[in-house]
Amino acid sequence: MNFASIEMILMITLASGVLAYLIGKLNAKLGSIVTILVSMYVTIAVIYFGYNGELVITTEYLPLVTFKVTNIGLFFASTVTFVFAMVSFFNPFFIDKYKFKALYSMLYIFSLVGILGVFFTDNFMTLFVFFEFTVWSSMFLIPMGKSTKSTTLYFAMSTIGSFALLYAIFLMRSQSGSFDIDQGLAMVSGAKATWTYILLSVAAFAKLGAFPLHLWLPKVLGDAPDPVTAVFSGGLEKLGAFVAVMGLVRLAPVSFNIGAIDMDFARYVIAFIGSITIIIGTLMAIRQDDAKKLLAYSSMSNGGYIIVALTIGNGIAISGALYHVLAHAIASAAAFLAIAAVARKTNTTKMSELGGMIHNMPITYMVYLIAIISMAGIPPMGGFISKWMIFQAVINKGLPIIAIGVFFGSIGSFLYVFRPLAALFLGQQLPEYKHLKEAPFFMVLPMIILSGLIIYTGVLPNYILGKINEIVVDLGATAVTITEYTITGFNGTIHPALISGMFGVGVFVAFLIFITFKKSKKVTLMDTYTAGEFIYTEELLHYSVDFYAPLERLYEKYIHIMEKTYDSIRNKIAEVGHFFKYYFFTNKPEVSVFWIVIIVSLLLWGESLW
Amino acid sequence: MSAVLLIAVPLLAAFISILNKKLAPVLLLLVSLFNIVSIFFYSLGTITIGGFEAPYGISLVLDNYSLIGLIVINIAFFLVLLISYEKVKKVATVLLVALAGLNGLLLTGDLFNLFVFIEVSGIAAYLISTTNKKYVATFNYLVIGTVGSSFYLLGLIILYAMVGTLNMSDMALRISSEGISAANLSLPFLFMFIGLGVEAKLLPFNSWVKGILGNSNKLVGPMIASVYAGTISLVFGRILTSVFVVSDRLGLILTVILLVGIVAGETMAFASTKLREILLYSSIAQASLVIILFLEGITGWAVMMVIANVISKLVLFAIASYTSDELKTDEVDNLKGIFSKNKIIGVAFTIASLSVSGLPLFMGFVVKMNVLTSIFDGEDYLLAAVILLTSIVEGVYFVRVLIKLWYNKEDAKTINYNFVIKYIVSVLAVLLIVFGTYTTVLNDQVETVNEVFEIGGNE
Amino acid sequence: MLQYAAIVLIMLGLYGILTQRNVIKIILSLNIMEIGLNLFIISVGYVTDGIAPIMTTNHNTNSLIYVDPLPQALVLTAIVIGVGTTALGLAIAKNIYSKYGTFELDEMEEE
Amino acid sequence: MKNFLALILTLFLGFLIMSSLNNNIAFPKFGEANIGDRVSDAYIDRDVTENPGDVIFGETDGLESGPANIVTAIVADYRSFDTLGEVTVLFVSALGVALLLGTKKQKRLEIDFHPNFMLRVGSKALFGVILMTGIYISIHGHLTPGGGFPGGSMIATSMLLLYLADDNFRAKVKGFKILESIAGSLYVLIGIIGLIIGGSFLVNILDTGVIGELFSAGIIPIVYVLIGLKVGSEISNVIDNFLTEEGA
Repeated sequence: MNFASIEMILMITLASGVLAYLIGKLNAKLGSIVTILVSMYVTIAVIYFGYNGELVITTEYLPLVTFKVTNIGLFFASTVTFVFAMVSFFNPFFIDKYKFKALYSMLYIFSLVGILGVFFTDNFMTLFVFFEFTVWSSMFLIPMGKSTKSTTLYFAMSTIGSFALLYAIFLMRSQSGSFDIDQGLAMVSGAKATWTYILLSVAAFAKLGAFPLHLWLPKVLGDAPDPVTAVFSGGLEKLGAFVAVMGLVRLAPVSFNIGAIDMDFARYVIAFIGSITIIIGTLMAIRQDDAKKLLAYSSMSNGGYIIVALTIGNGIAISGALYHVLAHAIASAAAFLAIAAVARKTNTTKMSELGGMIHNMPITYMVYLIAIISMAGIPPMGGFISKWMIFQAVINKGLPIIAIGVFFGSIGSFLYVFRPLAALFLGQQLPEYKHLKEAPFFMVLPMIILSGLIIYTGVLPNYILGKINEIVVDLGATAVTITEYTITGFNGTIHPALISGMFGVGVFVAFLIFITFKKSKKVTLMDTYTAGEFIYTEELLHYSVDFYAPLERLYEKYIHIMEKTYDSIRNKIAEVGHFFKYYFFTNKPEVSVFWIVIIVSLLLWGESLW
Repeated sequence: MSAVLLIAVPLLAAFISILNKKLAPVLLLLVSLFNIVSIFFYSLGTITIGGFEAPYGISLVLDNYSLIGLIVINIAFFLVLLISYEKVKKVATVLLVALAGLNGLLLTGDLFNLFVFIEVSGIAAYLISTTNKKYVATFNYLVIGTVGSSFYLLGLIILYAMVGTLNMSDMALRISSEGISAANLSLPFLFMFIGLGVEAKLLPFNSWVKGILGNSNKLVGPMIASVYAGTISLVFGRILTSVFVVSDRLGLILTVILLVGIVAGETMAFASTKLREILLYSSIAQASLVIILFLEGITGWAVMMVIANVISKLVLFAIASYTSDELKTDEVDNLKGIFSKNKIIGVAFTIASLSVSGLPLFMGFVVKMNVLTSIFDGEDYLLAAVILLTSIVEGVYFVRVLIKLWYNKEDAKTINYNFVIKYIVSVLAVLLIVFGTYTTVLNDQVETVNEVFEIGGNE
Repeated sequence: MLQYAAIVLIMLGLYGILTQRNVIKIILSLNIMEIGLNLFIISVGYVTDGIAPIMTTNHNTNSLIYVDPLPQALVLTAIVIGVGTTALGLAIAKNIYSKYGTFELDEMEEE
Repeated sequence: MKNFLALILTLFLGFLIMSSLNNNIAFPKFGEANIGDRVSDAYIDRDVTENPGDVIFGETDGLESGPANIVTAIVADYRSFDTLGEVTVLFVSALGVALLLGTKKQKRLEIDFHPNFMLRVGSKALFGVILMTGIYISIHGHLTPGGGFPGGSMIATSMLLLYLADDNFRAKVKGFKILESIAGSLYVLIGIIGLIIGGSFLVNILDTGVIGELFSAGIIPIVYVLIGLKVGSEISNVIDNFLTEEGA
């Protein structure tokens, strides 16, 4: 038995999903510990054996189910399984909060199975099966959290995505004659190629949560159980990126070329939507009060970066996008986990209800700080490297309108990522949270590992970029020039380690100054007054509420447009239903007879006219 | 042994059973069991009745197509009996007749005989539906059903006048050899299509469905929605594949009507708030889809879809009807959280509805994928798009229902589902998973079914 | 022509079903439609100058011109089935009456 | 408005059907049916299994189907299976009427009309005649127009007469049930015996005799008598159900 064959990994994982359920029936905590073991096993198997070239395919079990190890699949799989493994450490601490405890463990593992299947196949049908499998197993994780409302929305959007994917698959099959991924992508041509391009984009958008299919992302991440949010943002969302690579990079749509920038129109439209996604994500993130929702919108806008980069499609853009996938996956996982750690103690993620947690949870604070620095694209974290590469690509391609979006998002992220930091961890401490302790060791451990990785990706990106370069070559683009310590873009070369070193020195100096010349005084929440009146109630005069009120007012009117659109679509569907009900199902026998007569008449009339 | 026993034995039992009321239900179970067991002993072929060869005598056709149908329908029938045994007692004789009628529908190779069996099973269905105690609804069913079968008969007679035979395969033969144009055939075919369409719940001939299934108890729901619907779909399939010669124009128009039916069914289910109504509208959509597949010539997978529907609708309607029998309500909002108290039932319902909406691991998915493959092979991109779009709507309302029934309420009512229904629905749910993962069985069956029609039909 | 008369009867029945709101009248309309249908079936088998398909001492061989006997056999079946449906319909009508006290569908409360 | 619309619609549909039939070259005009092309040709010639040559009333024997009445030959022999189905339809609807109208019937329906003595006695006398006619028609179904269904209806008519002429009259419903059950079961059993002996369901296992004689046509007269009894008892049952109600 080869434990490093893909079939074996999938089988074992699937079986242990059932096992986790059975054990979870006896003892919920034990069941959730199974999730840790399984996801650790999968992570080690994928990363260790995968990059040693020992991950193999042993047999072909079923006619349409075939597996294949590709560089890109391996890259995505390592990223996502790693996130799954890290998050799984949180499961035992949260399991008591769920309604169906054993089921949670099972579905958690099933989602992992689904996602692995997607990354390790060369067959579209297999890909779709696992894609859908992921959808329904992750779908039932959502309602175990705060609210069940967003589940249906998630399902609807996901299904739009997966059916777009399915349609594209069949379109490709009609030209290539098989479900083979490489053949399908290579052989599709003409109008069908354009359609496939569009449909695959829709699929990618739905999964990435890009405009206009973004609505599920904040709602689901707001509602889902806290560890699951990390999985969604750091793991499941990346399915969209995977599909996007397939569609946006490997397909050549045929519409017409925009001469000025030498770019296909369809491609430009997608890039444009990507930049809109960035802008909307940023604007929406700015006005959130719930930290999870804020991060969700930030995930959305980061998805936009990936889309923009992939549409440009040259070597540096693709590796920027892929590096961004990795950087964002670990950064957002870390951020969500940090918030989950807080929420486990306080039972809220609303910024207006929290404050001063740094005194209780300093490590969590540090993890969160590192994560958001990466998300904002500031050195020395991984997010900086990827954003730098994407900027290089956008500027070089000369896309002014899209560049506006990209830069806006970058600046905007400064505006929002530091808000939860300030609101949750800094500021005045709430009396009721005074006695909270730092999270237990097994929760802190994955967060520390994640932050270590964030820093590593920022300081020494070259090993991973080397792996990404292999993918880039696979995709037919030119590899990015990298040396041991440098990356060369279109207009310059950076030394991440050097930058990081300088940055580190700067921070150190600042810290010294802060310590030596400390002038502030620590006060309790009640130690204040307004307009000469002392405050007697313990209500929080929280400074992070309405932080950017003037800015928000600018676009306040427009923020619900998409929600309204979807609501009206839903209402329209229901209206059509009511219409049919009213005219066909009236409890009167003559109605059916009437329709029979009408239809026969019309058809016969038609026959006689023709 | 001859497959005519599948019809004769229930009839004999029906005639005997009126003598003793207490014995009737036992007899019913025994006969139903006998049917299931005996199916496996009959040899394939055409069975003549009265010793007269087709087309002069009536002949029954036992080929792979009808065999699959017989197995599925008889087993489903038996399971429905077990689920609703206390309701069965009063109408045991009627159910025996219904069983004979359903088997007759599946077996017969004669168009007029088909009409007789439509009436036999139809009248039995009216009577079964009276156990709902909604007489106006039953009356509607009766009126529309009678008009429908009259139209079928009218079409059949016109066809007889033109062709001079009633046997299905002979009819197909004569139509092609005499070279009767599709335009001339469109009138009788249209009538017959509508007649069968009434029974098969096709929009817009189906206003009876709401009254019957919307108020269904645990006998009527699974019986009409699963067993009857499956049978009629298969009958439709046989006629469409082996008798009808539909002109392109008529075929297009019928497809459009059926597509409207799918859209209407799914949107109506989307707009409904009652559990049974959601299910019944969704089954309207499914019925239309199956007929489209038969029209398009995707016979094998259409049969599989019928089977998948029989299984999943049986589970869904059994649970929905049982629940509303117990709680006297089927508003989804009033049923919140019931599955968290009745996990087995809930899991079975979940699996069945996920299968219907076509999610992987379950039978519905395999069927849907293969159906789509065939549709794309036929380059029917619009049809595929409509099917996929409506599937989204379908999935959404099923998920909505599932989430509501699993979550949301702490003080959910506990319902004592008896162990019979628990076992049956869980076995069926497991079956859906087995067929959904071990697809070789399905592929083999599809091939045998397709062979039936490729080799010139049912000789 | 007989066939046209039959079709007129069928349409009359349909008209009745479309317009009547009284349970009994609807059943009557159904019956009219069925009679029309039966007439149509019979008419399909008619042969000009054909005799009834019964051998008697007067017509003692099968080499004569008979009308088509098959539609007659079919119509027999159709009539009996019609009787069955009508009986059932009337029984349901009686139940409806004892439940609502009226035969008018419009006067019943919506279920 | 509704009525007008319905009128227009039905007129329109009727016109379309007529013109469609009229334009249909394959559909024979009234009276121009070509029986030679139809399966019924074989029923008239009795040459489905083997060709007996010219069939002559009162002489030819050993035919595949013996009745002199060709319609009977079709109803009770060539297409006997349809007839079994038909009997079943009637059976199940009679049963349905009984189910729907309640099973605890004790007394006759109250009606305003009270028949006098003459009517009661006279109708009893007439009853026998009608009953006998009904039975006669059933038995002679293979020779003359008629058969089990009209015969059975006639038997039921005689019961109806008694019901109408006497407001206290109740038939023994239980007896009808037994009769109905036995007749039906025998019909199916004959079919099954045919399956065992003759190799196919409802095959004519008896000698068909000389065409035109009373004792000819094999099982057909037996079947027709059974049908007559069954139909008679079923319709009588229906009559009883409609004319009684729950009560003391």
